[in-house]
Amino acid sequence: MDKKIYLDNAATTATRPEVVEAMLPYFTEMFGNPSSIYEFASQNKKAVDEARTTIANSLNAEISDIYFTAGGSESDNWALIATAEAYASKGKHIITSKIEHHAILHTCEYLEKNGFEVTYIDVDEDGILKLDELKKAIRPTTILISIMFANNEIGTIQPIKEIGEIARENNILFHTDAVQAYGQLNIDVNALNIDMLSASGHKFNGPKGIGFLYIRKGLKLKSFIHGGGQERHRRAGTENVPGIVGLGKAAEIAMATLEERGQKEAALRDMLIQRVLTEIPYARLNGHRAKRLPNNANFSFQFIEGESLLIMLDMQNICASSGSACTSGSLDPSHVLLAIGLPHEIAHGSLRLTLSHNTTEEEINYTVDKIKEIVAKLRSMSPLYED
Amino acid sequence: MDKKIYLDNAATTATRPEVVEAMLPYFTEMFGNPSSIYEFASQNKKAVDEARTTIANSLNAEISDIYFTAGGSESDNWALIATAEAYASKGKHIITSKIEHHAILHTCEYLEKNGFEVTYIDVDEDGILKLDELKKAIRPTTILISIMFANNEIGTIQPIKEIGEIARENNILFHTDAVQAYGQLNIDVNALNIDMLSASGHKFNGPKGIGFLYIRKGLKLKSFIHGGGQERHRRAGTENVPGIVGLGKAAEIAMATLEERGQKEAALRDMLIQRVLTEIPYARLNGHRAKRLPNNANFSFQFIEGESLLIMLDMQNICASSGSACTSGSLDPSHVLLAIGLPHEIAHGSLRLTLSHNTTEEEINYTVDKIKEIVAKLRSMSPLYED
Amino acid sequence: MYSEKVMDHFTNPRNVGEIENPSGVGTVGNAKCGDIMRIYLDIDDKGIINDCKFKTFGCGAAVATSSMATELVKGKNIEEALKVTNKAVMDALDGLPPVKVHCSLLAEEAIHAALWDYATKNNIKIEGLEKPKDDISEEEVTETY
Amino acid sequence: MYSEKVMDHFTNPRNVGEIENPSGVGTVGNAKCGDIMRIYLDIDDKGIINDCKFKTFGCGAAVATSSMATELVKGKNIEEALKVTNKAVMDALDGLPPVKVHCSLLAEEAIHAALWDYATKNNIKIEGLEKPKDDISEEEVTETY
Ligand SMILES: Cc1ncc(COP(=O)(O)O)c(C=O)c1O
Ligand SMILES: Cc1ncc(COP(=O)(O)O)c(C=O)c1O
Ligand code: FES
Ligand code: FES
Repeated sequence: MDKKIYLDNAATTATRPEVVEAMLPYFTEMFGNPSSIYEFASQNKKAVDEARTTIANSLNAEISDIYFTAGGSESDNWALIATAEAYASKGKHIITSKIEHHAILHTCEYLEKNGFEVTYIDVDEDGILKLDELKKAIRPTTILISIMFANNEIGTIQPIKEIGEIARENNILFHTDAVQAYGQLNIDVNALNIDMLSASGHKFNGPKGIGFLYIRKGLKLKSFIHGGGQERHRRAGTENVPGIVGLGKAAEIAMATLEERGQKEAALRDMLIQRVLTEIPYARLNGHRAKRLPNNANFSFQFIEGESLLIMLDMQNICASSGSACTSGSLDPSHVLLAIGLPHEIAHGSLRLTLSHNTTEEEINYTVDKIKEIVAKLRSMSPLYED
Repeated sequence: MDKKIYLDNAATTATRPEVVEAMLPYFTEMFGNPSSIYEFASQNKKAVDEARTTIANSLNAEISDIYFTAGGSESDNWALIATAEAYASKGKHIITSKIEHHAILHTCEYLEKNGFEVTYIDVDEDGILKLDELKKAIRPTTILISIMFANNEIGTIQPIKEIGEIARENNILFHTDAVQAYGQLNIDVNALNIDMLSASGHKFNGPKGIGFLYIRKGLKLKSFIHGGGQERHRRAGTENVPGIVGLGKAAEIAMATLEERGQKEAALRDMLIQRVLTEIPYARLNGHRAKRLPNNANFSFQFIEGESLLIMLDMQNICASSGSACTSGSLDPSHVLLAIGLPHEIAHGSLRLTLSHNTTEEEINYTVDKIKEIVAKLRSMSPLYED
Repeated sequence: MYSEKVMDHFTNPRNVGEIENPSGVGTVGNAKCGDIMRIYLDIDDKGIINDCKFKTFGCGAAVATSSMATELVKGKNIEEALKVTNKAVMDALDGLPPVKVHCSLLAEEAIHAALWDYATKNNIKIEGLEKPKDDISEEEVTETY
Repeated sequence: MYSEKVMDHFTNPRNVGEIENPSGVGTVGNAKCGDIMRIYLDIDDKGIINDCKFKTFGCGAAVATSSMATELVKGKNIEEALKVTNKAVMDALDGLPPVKVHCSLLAEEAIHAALWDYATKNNIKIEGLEKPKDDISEEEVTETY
């Protein structure tokens, strides 16, 4: 195939042309600083407010509870660090899971160095949080539960409603990293008892470098980036107006297309899973078969190593990944795959394929054909494989 | 005049069309995640590296010492907080000035709440740092001096070379907030002994929501945003590739046009100052007459209040500001004007006009004419003014 | 930021100026922002406010509320004038941004101060009028910004 | 990320496979990443390496260095083969990214392990060859990433 087949939409997505279109006027024409008092800047303020409203509505949240950030990582850091600072007097214990993104895990490590205790809850072999462990982990000093809405590697959707209820019953704040879920799943922060939620624009066909944090009214969280009075004194820095406008537009389109897109992607994804599991020996699907994002498939192929597979797919014009993009420089096998119990050498041979609304049946079929060939070739080179 | 006259370029600038042009392909076509290993993403990695190189060269810095952030505020927060964390064992004393931007001042307050001591050095009546006070403030426990390169309200350029020497002699790290200076002044981090430097794209005709922090090789600073391994493990978050490309392009243009643009703007600015001071009674120029950014003029008009003046200018299609944009919701008079010794009611009547490369002589003349009329009108309403 | 009515009263303020030999003058300052307002009243024998003028050093909201307040008290008797609260002035202006609510207090206080001056000069007591404070203390202002 | 030579040896690896009844076999694992490499040597009476094959479970760099290493030792005598260090293999491949330097150590160690196996089987001592470790410890690898 001459055309590139992009199956790494969990790493990042193409910005939709409509989104770029919406952003453009805010670079060169309506470029004012929303904090300025002249009329020229009020259109920017209005554009920012509109984006905030769109996003609030998409979550059934209050408009003033949406705060723009530079992306998912900042949102995650803010939620954890500011909660820790604000509620340290109540307690210094935080609960999260073993399969969080590094933006959560490394922030937890940072907090551990600063006197907080963190419990990392296990997941089962399907990659679903163990609720009974969560309940047992709760202490009088627990101030925060942070569990991701859906996992970025294996796509598993966590029991957020149950976690929200547990948090509420125990009077503990609940943050969810919804960077992978927002725009793919319906989320109602009230129905789900979510107190804080992180999202990132580039994961749902919006621009890079922009995201948001939802913070339920009444929480004592202070700012993470200190300075000017932007974002109701909670997030300093001149507003990234084009980014915010693009984020709002992407959210609008994502919500309008959610059901249909999800169905279409899930159907192709199921075909992909079906073919791989039946046509390739020693292949397994990682993560729960049903409780997963509509666009995610994650496989392990025994006896082969992930990077080689990726490079060979790349040579066939197929973009895929193994583990998360931001750790692809790393040599450690995915902490998520280890958490679901895969042995080291199988965790090493994983392949993540994540679809978009543009993915076609033809692309999926071509991709499976190529995976078959490559897996066979790599196995023939593998000292672990005897046929 | 029908056309809007934008004289608030210290608040934010229009993104240059060439910059937007350079960014566009990275939204919808070359949208990959630079951390991904496939060929498709390597062009993004390359684009990011090129921008890093451009910026490093503009400062005579090492390429690997430039780290991209979401803007000036994040850069300032990072520099201060991470330095404090990394060097706390050496000491817990920080020196800064009374006229810093709130991104520095509020971060210092945050550090003060966390056990650090901060000394705020005075400026003289021209708005220039008192070097003798700086020297006296140094203690064995001082780990950082953070002094802005040029002030955002009154445009004064600080004695950075001298400060850098004092810091080096005393083995203290030196950070400078160059958000207003970068792109307007030549900066050589080696010649000036600068260890860390903050800048923000939208202040030099680049995009909003992107900036950088220069960190000299060898400093122990850790990351401020924890998570993935981006930016050599020092700044987590999927790279804002279009923003970074735009930042690089803006830096390239800013450096190429620096001399000529500065001369042109300074000439118009001098004309503006000349006319205002000779034609309007009870007017004063705030900040040093010569040691100031080429595009900055800041006036006080006795007996009148700033907001009224701004609104009336706005009604004449002139965008200007009083103090900094991000605090314009605030009622306190500018801390910078108070620091140069203005009494409260005079500080209240200040007007900042900041030019761009697009500013024309005609615009300046029209603006002065309007200021004259408006000042006269407001004075006739003022209980403080007797003519 | 401001309503049309506010902008109208700001750009074309009514009753700017001074009254020679006024029946009462009140000057108040705002502790919160340092701004200053002065109101002049001309009150006739029957206690009707025949004329009212102001001078203000303050923000757009301060100017507009001064202007509106003078309009509202003109032609009223003293009892009615006391009912021109900052709330009444704000309503007449179609509201003010939260951060600007305190500015409207200036107008109320300035009228009260001018009436107090009138009462003192004429040695009368106005029911419901208390001695004005020198300025408006922060406590009275609830801001939601 | 990888040089053209690396990509060439990765996509068309030379000498993949096994040798039946080899003179020596060495299998090493990499503690750092868990990858595994096996090298087979066919050494004749004069101590010349007539044939060399490999099997690798590892990243692109591991495959390419295996391929290049087998090419480099083929036809050499044992003494010369000992000089095929990871550095030599990397140079022959026009370099590796810093994070991948450790992968090239696999190839060097696998050759040494196969030679050790040959020496043990034939009860000879090869000058300069030490008993291979089971895997490559982290200390030996300096990474600049
Ligand atoms: C001197 C100075 N420092 C820091 C900042 C903060 O930059 P940003 O708003 O891009 O975060 C600004 C401008 O707002 C500034 O003028
Ligand atoms: C689950 C999850 N959380 C957080 C992040 C971080 O988001 P960003 O890279 O936009 O900062 C990502 C993606 O990288 C993610 O998948
Ligand atoms: S801000 Fe002072 S009166 Fe409005
Ligand atoms: S990463 Fe394991 S051999 Fe290269």
